[in-house]
Amino acid sequence: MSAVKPTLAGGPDTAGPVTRRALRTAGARLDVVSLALIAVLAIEIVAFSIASPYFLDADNFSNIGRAMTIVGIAAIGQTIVIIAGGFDLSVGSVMAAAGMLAAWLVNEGLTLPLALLAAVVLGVGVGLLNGAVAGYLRINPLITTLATLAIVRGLAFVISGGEAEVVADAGFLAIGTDSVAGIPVVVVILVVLFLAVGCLMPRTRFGRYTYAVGSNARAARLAGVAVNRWRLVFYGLSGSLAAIAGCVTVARTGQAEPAANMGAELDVITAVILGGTSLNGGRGRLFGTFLGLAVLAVLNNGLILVGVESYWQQVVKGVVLLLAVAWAELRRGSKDEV
Amino acid sequence: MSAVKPTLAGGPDTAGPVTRRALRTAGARLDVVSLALIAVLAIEIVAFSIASPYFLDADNFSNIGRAMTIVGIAAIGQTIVIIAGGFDLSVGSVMAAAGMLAAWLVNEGLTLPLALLAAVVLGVGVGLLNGAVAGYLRINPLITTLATLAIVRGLAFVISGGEAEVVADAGFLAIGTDSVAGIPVVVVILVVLFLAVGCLMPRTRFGRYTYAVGSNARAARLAGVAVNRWRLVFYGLSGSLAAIAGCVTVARTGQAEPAANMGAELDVITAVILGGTSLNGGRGRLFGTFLGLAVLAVLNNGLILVGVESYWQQVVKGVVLLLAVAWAELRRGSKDEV
Amino acid sequence: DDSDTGGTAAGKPFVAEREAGIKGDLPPEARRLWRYDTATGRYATVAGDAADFRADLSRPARSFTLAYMDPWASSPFAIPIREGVEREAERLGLRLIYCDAAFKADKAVECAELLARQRPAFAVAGNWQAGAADALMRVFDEARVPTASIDVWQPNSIFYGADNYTSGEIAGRAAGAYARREWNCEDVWLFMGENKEEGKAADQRLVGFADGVQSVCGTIDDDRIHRQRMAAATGDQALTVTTDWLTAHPQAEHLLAVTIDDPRAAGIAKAIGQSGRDGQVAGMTCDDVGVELTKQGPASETNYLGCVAFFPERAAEYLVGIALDVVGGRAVPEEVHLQHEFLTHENIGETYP
Amino acid sequence: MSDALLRLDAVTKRFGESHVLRGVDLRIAPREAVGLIGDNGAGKSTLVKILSGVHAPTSGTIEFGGRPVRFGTPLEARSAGIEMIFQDLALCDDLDAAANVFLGREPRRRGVAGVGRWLDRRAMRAQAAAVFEQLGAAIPVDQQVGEMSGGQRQLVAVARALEFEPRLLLMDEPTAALSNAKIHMLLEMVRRLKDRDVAVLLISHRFTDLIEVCDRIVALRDGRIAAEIAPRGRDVAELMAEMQEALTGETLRAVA
Amino acid sequence: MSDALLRLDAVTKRFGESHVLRGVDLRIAPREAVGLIGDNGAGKSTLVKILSGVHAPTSGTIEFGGRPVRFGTPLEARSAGIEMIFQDLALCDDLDAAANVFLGREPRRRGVAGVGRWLDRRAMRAQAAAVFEQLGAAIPVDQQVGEMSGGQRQLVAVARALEFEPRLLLMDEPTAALSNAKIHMLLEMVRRLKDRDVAVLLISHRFTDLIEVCDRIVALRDGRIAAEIAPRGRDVAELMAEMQEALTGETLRAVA
Ligand SMILES: Nc1ncnc2c1ncn2[C@@H]1O[C@H](COP(=O)(O)OP(=O)(O)OP(=O)(O)O)[C@@H](O)[C@H]1O
Ligand SMILES: Nc1ncnc2c1ncn2[C@@H]1O[C@H](COP(=O)(O)OP(=O)(O)OP(=O)(O)O)[C@@H](O)[C@H]1O
Ligand SMILES: [Mg+2]
Ligand SMILES: [Mg+2]
Repeated sequence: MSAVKPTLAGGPDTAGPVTRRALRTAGARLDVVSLALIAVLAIEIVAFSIASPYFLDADNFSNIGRAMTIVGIAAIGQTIVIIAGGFDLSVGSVMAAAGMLAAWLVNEGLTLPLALLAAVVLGVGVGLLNGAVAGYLRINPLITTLATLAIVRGLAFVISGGEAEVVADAGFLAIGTDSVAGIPVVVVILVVLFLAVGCLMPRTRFGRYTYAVGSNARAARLAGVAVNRWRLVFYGLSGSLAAIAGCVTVARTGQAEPAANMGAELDVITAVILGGTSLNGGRGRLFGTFLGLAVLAVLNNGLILVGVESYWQQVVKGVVLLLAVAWAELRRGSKDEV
Repeated sequence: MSAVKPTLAGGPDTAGPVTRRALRTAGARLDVVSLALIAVLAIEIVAFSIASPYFLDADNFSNIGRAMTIVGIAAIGQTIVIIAGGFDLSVGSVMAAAGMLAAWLVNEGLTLPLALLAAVVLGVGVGLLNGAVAGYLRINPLITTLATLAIVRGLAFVISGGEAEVVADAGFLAIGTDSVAGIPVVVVILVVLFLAVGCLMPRTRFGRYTYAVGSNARAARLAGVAVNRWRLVFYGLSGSLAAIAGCVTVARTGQAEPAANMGAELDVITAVILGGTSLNGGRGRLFGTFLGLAVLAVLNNGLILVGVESYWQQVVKGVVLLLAVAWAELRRGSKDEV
Repeated sequence: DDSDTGGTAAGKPFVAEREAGIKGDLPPEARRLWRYDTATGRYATVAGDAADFRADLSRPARSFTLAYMDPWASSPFAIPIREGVEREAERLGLRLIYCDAAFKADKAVECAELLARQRPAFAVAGNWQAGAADALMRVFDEARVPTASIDVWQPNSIFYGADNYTSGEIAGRAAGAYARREWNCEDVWLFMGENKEEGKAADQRLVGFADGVQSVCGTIDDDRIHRQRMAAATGDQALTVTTDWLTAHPQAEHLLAVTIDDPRAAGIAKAIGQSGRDGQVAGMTCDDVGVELTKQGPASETNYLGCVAFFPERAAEYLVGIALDVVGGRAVPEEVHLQHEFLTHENIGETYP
Repeated sequence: MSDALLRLDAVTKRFGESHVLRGVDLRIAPREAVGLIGDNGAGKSTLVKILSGVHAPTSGTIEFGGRPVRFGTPLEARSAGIEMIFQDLALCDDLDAAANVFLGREPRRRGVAGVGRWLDRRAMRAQAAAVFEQLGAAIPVDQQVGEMSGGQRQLVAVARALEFEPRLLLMDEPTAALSNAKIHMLLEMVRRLKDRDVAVLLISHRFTDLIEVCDRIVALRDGRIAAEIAPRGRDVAELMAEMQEALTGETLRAVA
Repeated sequence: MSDALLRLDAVTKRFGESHVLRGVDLRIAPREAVGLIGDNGAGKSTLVKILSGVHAPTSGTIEFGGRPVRFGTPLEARSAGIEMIFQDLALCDDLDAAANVFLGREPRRRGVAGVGRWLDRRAMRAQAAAVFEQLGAAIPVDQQVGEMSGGQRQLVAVARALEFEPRLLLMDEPTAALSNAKIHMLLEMVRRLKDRDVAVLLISHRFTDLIEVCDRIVALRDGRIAAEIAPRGRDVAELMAEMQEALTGETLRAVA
């Protein structure tokens, strides 16, 4: 039989210049969501500045920053978990349980760092449980974390007898109230955590496998990635960050109660998805989550300053959420067809 | 060039008998979840019968049935939406809004059927909005329905001014309290709706496209299925069933409040996922949802009858949820490797 | 923990007496007069008789900004308070700023920061998360904003609100009277829908109820007093769990029930009716559900004995009155309580026509 | 050729800044089988996706059946009589083979008591089995496609396009995963379709397949149609060399 | 052959009740390139998936490098020195080409101030580009794989397996979507790997590919190895006929 063999060794094919440019579009595509969010943020800021004399105030920006912290810290871990194709509904419960543990330990006389460490260990523990069940037992992460949501919250009630723990420890409370160079400590914590994890994402196996597992867990496993072990890392991280968020709640409010942070998981997930992270996994960025958080926090703040009635606030928030996402999506769509 | 051509016209290949049997396994695979749920149900019933003398009582089964109805009716629509690869978080809000509308119209003197119809129309409307936004605007269904959740609930508060509507209409209340041949009317409604939709699923394009869109929306669109138009149908159905569930709530409690059914979406989704429907879409069955509902309702009922302390109830529910799903998953896994 | 039995060991009689000296629950003679000192940002005790206090609702000479922190905008009880404050503020020409604490501790602190930032002359610091009181009051104190609180005692803040224990006791007495009349106080069971998440103040309503019933019918055995968790503040869950409990307790012949608010009470009443049992539920706060159901009556048909009125629609008169006095530099009592009253099918028309 | 079934003039397509098609002119007559070759990433799939309504062209005109068309959705192209086998098959893994074959065009019959229109599942199974038999493959029509072998999946995708006789059939590498026997049957069916007035555009890297059934072979290079070859009655080895040259633009030495 | 690198004895595999492999015996020596043919659905992919730790065999024994093995995960097989190109490619669509090539084996370097171990992204890009160049494909190493053409995707999967020199390379239809030029380069690389002591098991429906590089070709039929052919130095047309016969168990007429 006669086969035909070309003499093309190493020669470029027609796709070269074409695809190289396609790449830049791909890079720009993610940015489209961020750009849209930045635009929404700008619109919000301009509108609220006009509508309220108190909005454009350094102190008010501290308010906005403080209001972002609890949901924001948990959103870092949630972003990781969702990019990795998972879901963590247990964060609200973990916040409450970890906060209660820290408060109780401090009240029992333990030093603050140890108490906070214990809370984080608790969060990691719940996270590892989530990761193990969702990974090794192959149980849907929604169901897994819905179950741990109920279990952890229930145990928090059982152990506390439903009673709140009031914290008097000055150091603990200072975390919630103090400022460094005019910036609230909790905001510093939030930003540092965002930068730290955000810096790891493109530079480490941890970050790369987050995307790989979320993009195609089967392919990642076939490529030799220990997918289930990495899931422990992702959920463990989410749990530990939720625990930190819980301690921040206690520091800010001065009390730890078993009912704290109920429903916080929805706020967290809203920010993550608004930030452009795909629920199908494999796509998303921490920076987007940060913008999503900011858009929501400024909206909350502005609507209150402007004096929008609280029922209407819900309506307005829902509409803004839809518009922001729709806009990002439309811009992305039009880019596709340029 | 010499090509080689066989004389195989119509001849069977080696795969024939092999794959024909694989099919039966595939059929059995879905049933594994159902079988596990039936086993869990049986265990619950035996355990509670031993632990409480009141459990095995005809009246108690009416109680359990009644308790299933509200979540159950909404779960029918949710099952469809999730099989089709979507998500409907707005059901709790739709229940409240539709219930309030029906109650208000009846109190204003409209006839009961017209009032209920109006409520269903409201539900369909919200559903169509969800479907249109999630479909045509390509917005993540979680975000879409999270937004409508907030909007609809907010509007229910705005329009009602937060006031509850107490229903005195005897016909309306009878729906919630009457029985037919010993079976509560609401249970009859639940079962009829399950049978009706369950009967359509394997026999109509509606049912087939539910699975097709959920399995691979792109492939379905390429095959000429008007995917976005069908999404309107799926979400519209979910909205209308949520509206019916809302009316049942009013009929049962005699009051319609804007805060009603808050968080019901989580119960609904829990039942659906417990029933074996995949959040990735393409897989699931109404019968599984029914079993999931029954497992949860019997558990709720039994724990109270046995007198388990209320905080522990949450913990126990979470654990049972995990165990039930884990068991189904393990059995399915082992089947795979026979 | 033994919340099933309301805080007593099994087998012993139920004792839950009102504690003395609880802030926010002081008897009239213990209440002092306060005046706000803008320099220190604290209330200071002044001489005078707190019992003489009457809110002055005349238009102030100069308008000012009044902050209203809503403890929970979705609560049927909080709605008329908010509406009243809005009405009074408008009538008096005050600038009103608003924030919903949404019954969440972190939201409450957030609201405090937002409201204090806008420099109001007075803030109604409505918050039902007792543990967050210190944190949010620190914010108002630092900003030198005088405050009053609703239903929950907060430091350096004038308490205004319900007499939770007393309100429960009023309901308990009414229920006890019914039990003596109808059942001669025989085989009486107490069923109480609770939700610890709603705080200790709300819990006092149940304690008061048990004491109230027992003051009429004598000691009721501990195993006949049941506390049932009803987390959702709606009728649906109350209906289901009460039905289940009734199924498990067919021996509970005569039932007296209470819970924290009217929607849940309505669910309990439905459950009693549907199960064909003999019992009555006393509602709390008399919100629109409570009023409507009580009017529907009679109790023998609705199983809804009546409700304890908290008069939320009148709260604004007191709260705004306090604000006017404090801003005007006048002294006010550290605690202002409203008068509760048990409304029944027979007499509710006089209060809510 | 004014009687062309399909006529493309200066069709271009860009993804962002990447120009995949830079001006494609192509005519296909009724009954004609045209082969399309091109290196990996040349834009073959992109071109047929434009014809089947998946992508919109960036510029250029398309005429089908004598009138200008612009398909917004695959459904529109399908209604106009254009059927396509996608390179990535585009199957619903959770549906069985029969359901995939008839997806979007399920035969229906009157429901119970003449009410409604119910899926005719028996007809679908029988007809799907018949197509598979014609392709020489004994694929169980009720096996889930997700569990099938690579070749079996490809056969399902092929069967879907063959079941409905279109005016133009676009086949994007339909034989890549098939065994020789199956390829033979498939090409046989293509020939039969041609006899029944179906025009075919066949993409393949297997030159022998194209030579066997195509009236004309065109090569896509640098975003344009760079060459056209009529294989009828010519020497195979020579043709292969010519095709390879058309593909790369370089003259080649045939290898032993 | 006791010095076989890989040795399968009576390996069977069932999915539920379907017996896909009914007793496969196979030996592969070091440096040997073995071709595997079989009809669609014959079980070829199932067989190599067992060797790469994806499926567990239902029964039978597998020896690799002289000792019995039972890979529980793909990672174990990979660590033992078995690399595989999957028929469905198994790529992460959201990652770029370089990331896919190195997935699971990223080169790393010391992080800032010597702390931690950071991905060496530059090395990955450079090395990936080098492999693509060897394959004659100018694939941009930082394009997302999900946006690539069918052939480009296949090249990424091939590059992943070639980048790391295994002891045994399993290739499941690696040329299905490739153009002739790319196929040629790929086979060339296989030959070079052999020279560097890598054993290869190559699945393909393209007989010419197999004849070009394989020392031995085995045919899978009815769940067993039904025939074995040594192509070295024989006439191509005759070999093709023999392979087709091995595949179907029927004697064939060669066609014009
Ligand atoms: N959605 C898209 N976004 C960006 N680039 C794309 C997209 N689809 C295709 N491309 C690019 O367009 C070029 C042509 O792709 P196409 O799939 O048409 O090639 P092909 O000729 O079919 O190749 P093959 O023979 O490998 O299937 C490729 O370089 C590919 O990377
Ligand atoms: N997970 C599975 N569950 C059930 N059956 C399966 C599964 N995987 C494969 N099969 C069946 O096993 C048989 C062999 O499949 P396999 O993929 O090994 O074939 P193949 O020889 O690679 O075919 P091709 O040439 O088409 O790729 C097929 O009939 C297929 O339907
Ligand atoms: Mg292609
Ligand atoms: Mg295969």
